[in-house]
Amino acid sequence: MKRVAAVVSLLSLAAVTVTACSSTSTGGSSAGGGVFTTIDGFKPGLDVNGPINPWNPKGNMFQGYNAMKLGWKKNHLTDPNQFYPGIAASWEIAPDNSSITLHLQPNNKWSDGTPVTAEDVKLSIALAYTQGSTAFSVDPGAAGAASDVEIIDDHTVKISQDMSNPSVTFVRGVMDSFVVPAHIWKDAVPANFWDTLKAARGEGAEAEKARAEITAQADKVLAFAPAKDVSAGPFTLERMNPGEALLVKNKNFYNAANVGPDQVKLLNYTGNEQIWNYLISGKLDNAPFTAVPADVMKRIGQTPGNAVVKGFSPVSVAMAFNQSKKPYDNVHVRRGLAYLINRDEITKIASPEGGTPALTTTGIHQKPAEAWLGSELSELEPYKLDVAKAEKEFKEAGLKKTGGKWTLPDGKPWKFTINVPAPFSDWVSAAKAVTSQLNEAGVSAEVLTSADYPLYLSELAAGKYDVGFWLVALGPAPYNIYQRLYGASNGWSILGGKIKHSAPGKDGNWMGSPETIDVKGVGKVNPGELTGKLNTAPESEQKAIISQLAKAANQDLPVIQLWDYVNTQFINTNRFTGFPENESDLLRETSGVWIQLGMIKKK
Amino acid sequence: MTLIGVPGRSGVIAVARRLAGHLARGLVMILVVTTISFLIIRNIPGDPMAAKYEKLVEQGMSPEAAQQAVNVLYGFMPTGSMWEQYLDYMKGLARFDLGQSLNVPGTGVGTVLMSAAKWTLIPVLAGTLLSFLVGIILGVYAAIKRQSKVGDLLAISGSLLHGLPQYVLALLLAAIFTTLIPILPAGGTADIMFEPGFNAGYIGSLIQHATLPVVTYALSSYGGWILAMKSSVVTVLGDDFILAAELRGMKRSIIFRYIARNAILPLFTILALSLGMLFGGAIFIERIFNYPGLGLMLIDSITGRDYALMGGAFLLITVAIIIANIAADLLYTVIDPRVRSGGEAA
Amino acid sequence: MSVTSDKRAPGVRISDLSVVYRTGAGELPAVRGVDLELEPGTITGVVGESGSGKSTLALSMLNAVQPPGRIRSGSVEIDGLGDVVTLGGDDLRKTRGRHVGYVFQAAQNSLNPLKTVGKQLLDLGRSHDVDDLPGLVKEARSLLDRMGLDGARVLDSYQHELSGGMRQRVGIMLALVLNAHVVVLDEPTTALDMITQATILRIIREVHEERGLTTLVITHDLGVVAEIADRLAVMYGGRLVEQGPTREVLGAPKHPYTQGLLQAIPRLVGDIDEARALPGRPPTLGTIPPDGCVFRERCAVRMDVCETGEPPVLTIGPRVVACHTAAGDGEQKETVTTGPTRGEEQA
Amino acid sequence: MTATTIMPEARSASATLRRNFWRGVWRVMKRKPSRMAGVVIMAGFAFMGVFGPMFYPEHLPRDTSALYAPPSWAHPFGTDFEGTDVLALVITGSRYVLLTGLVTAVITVVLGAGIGLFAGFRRGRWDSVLMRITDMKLTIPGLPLMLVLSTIWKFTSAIEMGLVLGLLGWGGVARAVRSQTLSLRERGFVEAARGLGLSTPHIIGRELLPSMAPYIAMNMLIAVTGAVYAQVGLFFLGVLPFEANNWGVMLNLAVFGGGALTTTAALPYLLAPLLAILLLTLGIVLVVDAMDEIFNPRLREE
Repeated sequence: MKRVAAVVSLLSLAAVTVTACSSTSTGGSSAGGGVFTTIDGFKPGLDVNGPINPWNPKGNMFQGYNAMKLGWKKNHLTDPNQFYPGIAASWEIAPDNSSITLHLQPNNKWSDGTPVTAEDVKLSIALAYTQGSTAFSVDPGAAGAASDVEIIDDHTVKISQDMSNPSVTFVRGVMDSFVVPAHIWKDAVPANFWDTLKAARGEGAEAEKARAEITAQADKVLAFAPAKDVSAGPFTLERMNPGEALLVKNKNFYNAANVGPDQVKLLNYTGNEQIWNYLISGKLDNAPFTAVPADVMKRIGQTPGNAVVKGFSPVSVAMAFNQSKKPYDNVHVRRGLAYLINRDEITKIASPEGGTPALTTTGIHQKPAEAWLGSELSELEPYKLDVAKAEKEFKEAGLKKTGGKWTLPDGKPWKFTINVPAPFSDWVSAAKAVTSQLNEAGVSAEVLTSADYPLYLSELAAGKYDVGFWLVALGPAPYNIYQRLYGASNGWSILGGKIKHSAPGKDGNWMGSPETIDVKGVGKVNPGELTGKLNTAPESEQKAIISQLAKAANQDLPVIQLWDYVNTQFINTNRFTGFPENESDLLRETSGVWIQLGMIKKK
Repeated sequence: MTLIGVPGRSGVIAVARRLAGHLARGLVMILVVTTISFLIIRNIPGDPMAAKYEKLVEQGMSPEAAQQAVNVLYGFMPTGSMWEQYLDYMKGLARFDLGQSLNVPGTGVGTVLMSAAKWTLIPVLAGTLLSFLVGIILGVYAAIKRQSKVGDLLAISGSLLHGLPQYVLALLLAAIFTTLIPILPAGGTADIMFEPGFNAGYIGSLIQHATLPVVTYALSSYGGWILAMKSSVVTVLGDDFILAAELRGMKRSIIFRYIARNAILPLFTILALSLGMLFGGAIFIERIFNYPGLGLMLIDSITGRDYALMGGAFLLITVAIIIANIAADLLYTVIDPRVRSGGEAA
Repeated sequence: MSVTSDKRAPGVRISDLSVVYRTGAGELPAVRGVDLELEPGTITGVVGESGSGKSTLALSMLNAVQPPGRIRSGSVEIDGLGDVVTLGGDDLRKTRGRHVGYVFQAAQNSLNPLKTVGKQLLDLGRSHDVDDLPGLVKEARSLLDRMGLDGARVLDSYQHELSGGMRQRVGIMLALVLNAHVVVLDEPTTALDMITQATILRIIREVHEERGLTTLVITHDLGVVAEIADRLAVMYGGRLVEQGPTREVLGAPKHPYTQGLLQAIPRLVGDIDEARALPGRPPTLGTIPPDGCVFRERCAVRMDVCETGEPPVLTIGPRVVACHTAAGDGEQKETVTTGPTRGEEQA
Repeated sequence: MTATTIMPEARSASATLRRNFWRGVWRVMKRKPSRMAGVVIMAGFAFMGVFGPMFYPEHLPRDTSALYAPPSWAHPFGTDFEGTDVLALVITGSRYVLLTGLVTAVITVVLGAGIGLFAGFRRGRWDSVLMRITDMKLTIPGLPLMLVLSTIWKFTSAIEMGLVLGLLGWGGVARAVRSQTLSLRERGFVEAARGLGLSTPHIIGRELLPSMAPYIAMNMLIAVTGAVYAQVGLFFLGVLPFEANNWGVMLNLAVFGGGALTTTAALPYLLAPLLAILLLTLGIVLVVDAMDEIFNPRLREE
């Protein structure tokens, strides 16, 4: 009996503590500026073991909250070089992109009271070199790398581009750099770093050795774990557990007066379904892009305060062909398939809330495509569902229809096998819907999944699949957009400023497009070379190149674009206001950036 | 006269010899299992860097930033021939160095394992002990009432729960308590708003978060205990000494104790073994309830191709099972006088 | 020994005892209409093959027939106790051990393997409300010593540390330590080697005399009975087919079954071929014929009447035999005519 | 009881024994209606696995205007993400699931019983080597190993899947059969049979195996469920190749694609395969319960 009583009292204790828990947490949020609850989309699976280190993929530095960059990229449709201020308050870009001069926030201090100076920026750049960023790279072939870092004064830094191999993305590469406190991190790189870097710029064995010396620092920098978070961001990390991280306001932040919330709570997630649950319970003040099924969307909308903000996300998903495999080497087969696939239906089934059906295949997301191509866009073949056209294309390719089934020209059965990674349920359902549509049209089709994404990508790259899902249109930098179609995966790579083409099946060329395409109304083009040019071409020329590439992609169909992603974000206006509107250029930055810019206010 | 069974000197020597034998066999086993798992793990195909990159850009990170985030990991990828890697790995093991994690670069595998292990151990231990207690009590009842409807029902429900896979239970519980009647949290370990430590709020939050995993684990293992205990009791009931005790006019309470102690003996072994298995056993529960234990970590390590971490996890599971086997045997030695004196277990 | 005669050995009268087992095919009799008297201070031996019901009979002495069996009718009267069959609950429990001691077959594990003999002795003492536990231990030790064991050491041992012979002596000790005067020994020497067998039998005989017991020995071994029993009862198919003073029965068996048994024993002197096994197999619970003589299937002198008529139970002086062939030999105690099935005779 | 059935001289009575056996089976079944239900359920699943897919076209029809439709007469368990009838998916998917289970069970039992018998029969060095291997297999964690293996191998067919599960799963049966063999040996059967001049294959095939057959049969049933769970679980975790009508794939897509644990729309899609597993388990549990009583005289005494 005594034991039973003990158990009962234990249980009641648990009940009391549970109620206590809910009361304290609501009590906490009503005081001061409140707790802003969100998740970090870049960090699924918070890890208590992660160091307080922005370069570490599991580091407990969260962009916009306690991890600061020089500037925050605007989500512009076509211009990659627009930013909101971060550590840098303002900047001047040389007209030829040869240099950028940064002016740091004048009154910015680290959370421990030390001022943020040009020295911090310089050391952070040294650290970036060890990790190999786009602007700060010791790789001799890298385009758009910095050649010099110069401290003009305590709050001014000038960074120049190596103009022997320039890139339009140089400025973006610079601004996209993390800044950490030099007084904490100074031991992470050797004192003679800049001398070594100078040596690394040269040629020959000496330079080789210097480069090796710098990259050898990578592991050490990555594992560097300050004991305590010293941040120049609006928040500092207070504590974490395997489920959540708690950040508190940094009084020394330059814009601290305008920072709304007192605390930020980052929830952990390992799968989307968790985010859905958080959203339905109304816990989250903001959730970055999350794929959501239709019914879940409805439920989320029913929770008081929940709202959806949609914006442009420069990602599209496409079905990519391996043209080394028959019959996909034949453009008519690819076109025929494009005519048979009902993209509206696919999108409705697989990504009703996170995507819009691609109007056609250009290799560019619909939104920037309008900006880049203008009226030309409407002239492209839209590949609307059209069984008659499909049959015509198939016949042109020599396929035969017997007993309601399409067969290969030699009469052998044709099995359309589409590969997707098993963990991506939206891709899996899309692939399944594609095969259902094709089966109905007499193309015998099936879905094959790979156990996980790494396996999928390595097998895709090894040319093991006929057809697979592939992300395209990664903007806004135009080179990034087209290197997904006519880049390394299709045989073209840039080495030391020169374009090189590898034959299908070699050096990761699994798409195997022909090297030149005779584009109607343009003539013979080498799409890979055109893509490479996008890296260096001035803005004025870019438009023309993109137009040619869009036509080539639309005619030759190395991929069939299925849907364009929509950056669907969730906000809850019960506790805070000031969220970005639809199509805001801040939607691809974390809510930490919105907060530090002073937008988010307690209601 | 001493009536208390203290192992004699010869008993201690026998135990020591047993232990030495176990340890030697255990070491060989560890060596073999490690080698096999090394070979399998290092042959997993896949490109974790590409996967990471694609995921980040899909998530909305710019291609440049994603590329940078991926580049940093190359330093942690194993290099050299398989044989060199193997030697390195074994050398590391000999120094109790499991290598560095790729998922959490720069962090020792041991640290990652330990921090995940605690979230598996606590709930699974609680679940196992809970189900063990309830299971053996109801098991005795089911054995005594085995000719009645109640006993039948207990046995059938036990078999059903024992037979059902954990994920079915977990999904059902999750559907009920997080979807239909959302009264319990769907993931995590504790609300971060509570200062970790020995305060009511934090512990309450811990209990709240652990409820579903613990209950699922307890339900799914309870069936096994009730069945095992029932059959053990039925076996003991048929033993001659029980009839003998009855014919000597022993009190019911004493006979009951005879039955209970003899019947529970084999279950202790199973308990020890199942505690050893717990390190590898909660994958589904942790995946469904997003509980950050070893199972979830293992899945992450596989999808992230974190070879060192995978190897460490396999090693941990193996070592735990071996230790549990040894513990079970030693436990037997302590509680079963037949083994204690060097004889064979019945 | 000081305890020898604080009570006179009681007599035991088993009358009309029937025990049935419930099976899928209905209730089957394991013991049918058994009458047997154990005179005070004697050793009675019950002999039979396996399945003859002798163990069931032994358990009936303590009203301990295990389910699915039950005593359907009859009584077991013990002097000073009354009818054991009517006892229940705590009265029955206290009778067991305190008044009637039961010794298990030597090969069986009648001790809790997890406890020392001494601890089980204490459990026994507590079960029977013995106040003087040290006295009980002393008594047990002296009993064991008496049986040629190191009492102190044995009490400190677990079952698995004891040999078969030692276990058997421990069993005897536990049956006697509470001063029971009726003792039932179920196959006391089975599975023991010859020398130990002889020792155990000697001990049984001696202790029986010293303590003034009334003893029932159940065995399949005629040799055992010949050696120690004053009276002998032969069971077959759940019935007592013959009983009487050991010497007389063995010297001049009247029942064909007893005769067969004796012929089957190879003798040390004489031709081995003279030993003739009984043909056929003993009946099991399910194959005991419901009507007529249970032994007729294997009987060399079977008559037509054996098929249908229950053999008459004849008392011839100190002997009793149930056989149609013996019908002319003596006074018929009870005649049961054709047709009575399973225990209707009790009605 | 088992002892008498394998004694050589008893074989003359084997026909009667067999008849008695079936009568016993019938009695055991009759005593609890639940056991009949178990047999009916099992038969139902077997029927579904063998004939189920024949009732449906190769490509199940879909209705894209009714995605995740709620249960109705036309769709008792609603529809899936592309408007296909969930019940049709469960029925057509049963073949793969059950076939895998069967293949696994056969391999588990053949390998397990073979190795167990051999080890127990030969004893000595063979025994210790085989048991070491068995121990090792039992030490390597099964599910994590399967997770890793699924990235190396592609289990495209049910038979392949069953093969791997079987090869991974024989350890427990081997151990159990070995200890049974040893205990039969201890009881002197082997020596007795040897004494009668019977050959080793005869002793194993005619004496040991039959006495263990019921035990092995029960293990086989349990192996079927084990295999069904393992593969459905792996499909659920999403590491196996896609089959739209696989129960595990349905669970996976319901939870991770349809949000069945979040909202109710995809709940029928989740519950249908769960229910199928639940029913299958119940059927097997009830049948095993009956078998237990048929073959285990101790439980039968009543």
